[in-house]
Amino acid sequence: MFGKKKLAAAAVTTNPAPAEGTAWIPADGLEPIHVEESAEAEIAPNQTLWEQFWSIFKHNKVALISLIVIILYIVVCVGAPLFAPYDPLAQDLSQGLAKPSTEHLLGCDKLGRDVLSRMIYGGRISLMIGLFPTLVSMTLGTILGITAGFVGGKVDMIIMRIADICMAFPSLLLAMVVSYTIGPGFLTIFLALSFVNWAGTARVVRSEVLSLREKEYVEAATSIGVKRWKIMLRHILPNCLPTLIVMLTNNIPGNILTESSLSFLGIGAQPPMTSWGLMVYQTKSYLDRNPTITLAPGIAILILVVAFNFLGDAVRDKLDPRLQEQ
Amino acid sequence: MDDTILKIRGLKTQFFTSKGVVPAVDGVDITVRAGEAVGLVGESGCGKSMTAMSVMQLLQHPGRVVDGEILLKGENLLKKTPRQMCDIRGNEISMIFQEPMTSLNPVYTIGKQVMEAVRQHQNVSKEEAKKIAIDIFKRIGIPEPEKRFYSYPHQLSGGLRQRVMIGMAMVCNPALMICDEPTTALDVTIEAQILYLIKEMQKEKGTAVIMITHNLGVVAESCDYVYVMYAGKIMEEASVFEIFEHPTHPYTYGLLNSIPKTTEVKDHLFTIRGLVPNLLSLPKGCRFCTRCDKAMKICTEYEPDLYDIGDGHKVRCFLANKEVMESGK
Amino acid sequence: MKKLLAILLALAMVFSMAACTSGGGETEPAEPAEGGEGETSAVVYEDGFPENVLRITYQAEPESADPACTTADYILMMNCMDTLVRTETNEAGENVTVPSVADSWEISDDGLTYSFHLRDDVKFHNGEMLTSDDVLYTVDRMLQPDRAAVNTSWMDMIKGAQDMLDGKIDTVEGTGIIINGDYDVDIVLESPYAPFLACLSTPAWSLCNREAGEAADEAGGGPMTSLYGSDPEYFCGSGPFELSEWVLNDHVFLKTNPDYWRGANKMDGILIRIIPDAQTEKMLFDAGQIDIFDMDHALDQIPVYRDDPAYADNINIKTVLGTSYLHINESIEPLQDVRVRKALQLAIDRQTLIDTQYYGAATPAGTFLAPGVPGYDPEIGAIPYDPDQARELLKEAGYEDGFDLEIVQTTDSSQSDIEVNEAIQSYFEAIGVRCTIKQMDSASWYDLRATGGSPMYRTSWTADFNDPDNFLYQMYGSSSNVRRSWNYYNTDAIARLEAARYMTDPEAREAEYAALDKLITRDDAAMIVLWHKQKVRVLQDRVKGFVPMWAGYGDCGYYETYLEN
Amino acid sequence: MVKYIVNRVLVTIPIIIAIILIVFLLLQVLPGNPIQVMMKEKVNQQVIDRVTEQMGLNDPLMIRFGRYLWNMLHGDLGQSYKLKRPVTQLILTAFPNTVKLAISSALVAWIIGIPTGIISAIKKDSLLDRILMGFSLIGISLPVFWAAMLLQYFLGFKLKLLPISGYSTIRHMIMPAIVLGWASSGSIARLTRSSLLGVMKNDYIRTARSKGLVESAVVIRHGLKNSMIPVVTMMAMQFASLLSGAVITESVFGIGGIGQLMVSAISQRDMPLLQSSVIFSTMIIIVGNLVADILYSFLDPKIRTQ
Repeated sequence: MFGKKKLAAAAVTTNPAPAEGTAWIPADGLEPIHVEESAEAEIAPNQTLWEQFWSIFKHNKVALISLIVIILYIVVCVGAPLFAPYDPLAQDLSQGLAKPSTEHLLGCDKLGRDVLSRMIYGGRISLMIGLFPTLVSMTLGTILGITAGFVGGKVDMIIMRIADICMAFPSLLLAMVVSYTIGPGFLTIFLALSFVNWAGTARVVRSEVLSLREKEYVEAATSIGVKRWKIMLRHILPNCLPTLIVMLTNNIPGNILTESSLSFLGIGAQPPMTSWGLMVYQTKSYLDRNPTITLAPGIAILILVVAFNFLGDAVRDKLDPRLQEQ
Repeated sequence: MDDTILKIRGLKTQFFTSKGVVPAVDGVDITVRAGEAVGLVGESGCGKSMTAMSVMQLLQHPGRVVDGEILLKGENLLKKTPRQMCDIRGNEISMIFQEPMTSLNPVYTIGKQVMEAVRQHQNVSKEEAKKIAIDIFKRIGIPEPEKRFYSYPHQLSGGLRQRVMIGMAMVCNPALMICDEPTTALDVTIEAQILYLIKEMQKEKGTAVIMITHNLGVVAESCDYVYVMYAGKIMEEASVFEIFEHPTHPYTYGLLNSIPKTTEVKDHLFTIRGLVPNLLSLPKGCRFCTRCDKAMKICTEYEPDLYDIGDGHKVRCFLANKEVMESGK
Repeated sequence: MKKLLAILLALAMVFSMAACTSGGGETEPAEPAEGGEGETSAVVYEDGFPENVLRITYQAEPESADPACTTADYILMMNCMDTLVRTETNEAGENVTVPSVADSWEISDDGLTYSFHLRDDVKFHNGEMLTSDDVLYTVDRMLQPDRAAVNTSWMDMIKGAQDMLDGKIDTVEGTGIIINGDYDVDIVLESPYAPFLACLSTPAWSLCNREAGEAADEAGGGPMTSLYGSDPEYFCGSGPFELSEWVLNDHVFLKTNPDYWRGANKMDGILIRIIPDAQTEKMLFDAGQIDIFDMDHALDQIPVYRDDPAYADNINIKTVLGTSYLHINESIEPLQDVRVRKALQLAIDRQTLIDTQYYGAATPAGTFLAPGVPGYDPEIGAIPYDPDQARELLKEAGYEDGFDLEIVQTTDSSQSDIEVNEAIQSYFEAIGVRCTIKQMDSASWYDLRATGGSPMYRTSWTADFNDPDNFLYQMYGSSSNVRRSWNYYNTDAIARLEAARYMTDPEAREAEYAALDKLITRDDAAMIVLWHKQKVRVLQDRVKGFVPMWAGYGDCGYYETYLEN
Repeated sequence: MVKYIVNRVLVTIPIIIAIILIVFLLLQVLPGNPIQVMMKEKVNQQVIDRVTEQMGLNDPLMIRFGRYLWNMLHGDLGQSYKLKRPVTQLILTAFPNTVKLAISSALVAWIIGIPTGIISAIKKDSLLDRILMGFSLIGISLPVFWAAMLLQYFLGFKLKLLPISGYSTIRHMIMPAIVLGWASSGSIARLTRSSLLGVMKNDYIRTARSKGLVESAVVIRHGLKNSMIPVVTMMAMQFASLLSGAVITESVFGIGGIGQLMVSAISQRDMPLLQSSVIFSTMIIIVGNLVADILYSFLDPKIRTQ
């Protein structure tokens, strides 16, 4: 929906021959020549995945900002000791529930610990829970999905039925069972989230494999005697990659949100360490008296998840051929 | 008496992409008379379909007609409101597409889809519309039309689906039917049947036809008059007979020569070297010069006009311009 | 133009929710503008019950109204049933046992036979009179093996009780309970048990009606699936309120019993709303939707009301007859060393924690017995905060470089419990004890604790009945020492605890408990006593006559409460 | 079509049996004795041991499982240890609340999500599209607990527009429905938009336009129905997961639903209640997926006419 004026201004640069006379014709105008095609006329070479990845951000400012936000989060959380103004565990009971000030930018919790520092350290756990279970479950899901899709038959049936069961099982409850059995902690969250998430990945990868299996190049590869597992590695995996990247950007924020639910059930991060989810839950009763310490971790989650989602959208728009402009 | 149905004058259609303005159609003049079948030939990407879509006013963002006029029975379609265009589309001008597999909506029965066209333009009841639809099914040779009325597109073969498309296009007796590569996706045996059907419908209803194709064989079989398009411009136009007898433009010549003939034995098939140029960076002179075997220096400097060489035969090539050709002697 | 429309539409979408909700608010001017203050009569109750109903909350569904079925949720029994005797706090602040259904009683000299004379005007909600047979039934139904009752420990000192639990006899009639007439009944004990009379006032001894009880068992398909405690139709007590409506997960409504033998309560009833979230509870209180807000689960609200002069008359503070403590497992290295235990006792600044974490709503404790419990010795005084001496003691014990210590905390702990643990953790670290907090789900932890292997944990004990036996024997008695993971080594002290149960001379007994209390909690430092908590409640203006439960439970009887609308 | 559905239902049966077995076994590995949990601090090992024995909790695993299955086949799900009521009664009283919550949130989600998605797709890349998609994105990015808490605080407490807790009247249902509905509406809007955009690129849309249909008819008649196939599937699955219990929302707003039932059952080790409620909610999800598949096949004539 741009203005009309802008449209009409477009003109094509050709050099039309005058309709009459011959004076304009150059002397050697009729000499036969052989014109080579200009370089631009050639088809652009296939972009590597990395180039594709970068091209996402060239034209999409929102995606670029999201990426910067995510990187910033990661840098700050990984380098927490450098950025945190205080020791996140240092208590000062006299500062309990202190309001934001120049000393404590976001105020203090009830034990007088600096909320900003706790958020910076807590982000480590939130980010780790976002990243690691996602990577593990997606790797597992990809392997099983490819196996199911490619081997087919009974193997396919068994894997997919197990996936059905996993997807049907209430994930929070599963986390509770795991946590009560082996005790709460990072490993628990890790196992519970991995267990639930692999099934979704496996399903998507499997259907991708099924459709790819019919494609010419895979058939061709099979017909010239290339081994099955080589086909999988060489052809199917790179082709599933766009889908996987999109799923990755969806699962990471999903897990960060789930972590806040787990904290609500008391099986998230373990004190005295904290995570954003736990901070939101722990500070809820101060909403009236010291709203900053309740709002800040919630907003931190919100911004990070929004950034991941924007990034995911941008990646999907770029990588999903169905959405690309012709 | 003016029996001109469609007159396109200086049509310019451009696409405003992020990489620049793509002149998909760059000043095209086409005239179609009542009952006439006009061929529009060229390689893919040369602007044939865009010309058709411009006529239908179905260009999608970021495409837009920027100049020219499209006169249907003397009325400029470019001045019509979207609402008025809706009354024209499917009623005055209809169109059939290349892909019969995907051109029908998979979730509706074919009967419903044909009825929809009828009811859009004719004030008839459902029952009447159904009668009309079944009637047209009979005429386009769909076996068991009453039963097929309730079939879904995926239950029909490609040929039958294209017949349904033709039926849908003809059901309102349009003055002009644009066929965009109607047979490209079909088997050769089916192709002949479909072309025959189009011809028959054309004769029966007196409908003018624009046949868009890259296949000169189709043109030979079904058209009266031909426009050869290249990179958004008409390169040559003439009657079918003339084109086949006296192809003048090197491009036309090339197209003709790339059809395998049973009468000649060749080691390899003739091809036009190179590819359709990128419309964003057209050569300075003649847009075909990069691929032309007969290119001259002048061709890289100036773009030739469409020169009339008699009998309505027009060619956009300096070779056809006596003045120019003689200047060098 | 089109663009403008589009933007307008977008704005409409974004604010559609706000718009529709505020629209709803305007059309229904239901909610009062005031909070709990001022014209409470303006409150329109969202629960739909009449105005003259006391509204209280409960965090989770009460387990049951059947004394055989719950050891935790006594609110229904306290309000709908009667016991033979009652405990109440008299004007001198002493907790005394007073007559209730039993008008008077005699205790035999050997301390084995208790003869009760019942009132003849106590009527059950089903119209039946409460007689000696109902007392027998109450005991029999608790001890019936196929009922799998959980409160049998309140009755297993009765003669024949153990045989009945083992399935050897069908009733304790003639052995433990001797009916001397419709309103005269003897209870015979296996061996003397000094606190028995106080024990009779616990809700576990709530008297049940035989006819209603048998009907409820039959309707539920057996004693274990009896409907007595869950279905208002089958429940039957003789208390001031009747179980009238029980909507699972939403509310329980108790309507006033007009024929109550002590005279009917002036309210129309009590509405117990199930509100799991303390924050929600606070908002409901501020909106006037509930009458009493117990801040036990919302400690942070204490200063909000207590320090607000507008609420000065609405605050009710009751010191809990109980003690919070840090448990010590003496089988864990190096806690078997008394110097280490004493060091830990000295490491905690109780007053600062009380001031910052409990907003002052607690008093520092020096011994396990709480003030008010017979045997409590105020002379002993609170444990001082002395980190230097603590370090010194550690040095003496050879732990100059500290040691590693684990504190268990259950996942269902409240936020403030977690914070207090974190604070204690940092106090311990200050004397060089490296401390980690280990979260465990409560069920798993109870399992671990029962094996005697639980690391340190923090909890509190509140009196069931007013006797030191209920404190010290419950902790260190032979059946609990390991089960509660104390592994307390002083077998002499444990033997003395056993013996004290059977002492009949009250004064000698009190002195013995005072000595034991000092020995165990201070000299042997077998536990780290922390503080006696206060229960702080805020009431709406209209609530009058509220009497907190004598031991400071969350569950109370509301018989004395009335509303001034 | 019938064959497809029958097939699909048959495949579900072994999954359900497997889930019953898995749930039973999984819950057996949980440490903890329900009687002990019930007794809390009132430890009396004799009582605990005796009641455990009396309730048959010391029987071998297979006997308990057999008994459970046998009773289940007779429609008896046992009695809750904690609440001393038939599990069936507890589930049946909790379920209507969950259903109310699911329906009201689904309605919010659909009423907001679908039109948002359609408008966004039609006005692709416009300012409106960006606003609507931003709104949806925030919906799916909000931590549910936090959103519920803030909404409760501002709408319920500060502005006193809606009741804070409870679940008896329509007005009680608004806030929870907004919290859950907003999140679901976000994903529905996004899926509707991308699906519709994808569909609008199809050839048959061009055909519909060339027939002379006005744009709105093209979108509604030809675009929407096709693009709704994945959306309806998603809606069915979302609805099923709402029906299986929204633990956090239920807890914050004090709604006694299936989610709360499960959470309290697991922390109390109330095995009969836990087993049955988990199986119940799992089955709802499976049935929901089944319905989604059947709806899918019903909407897609290719499968329907097979």
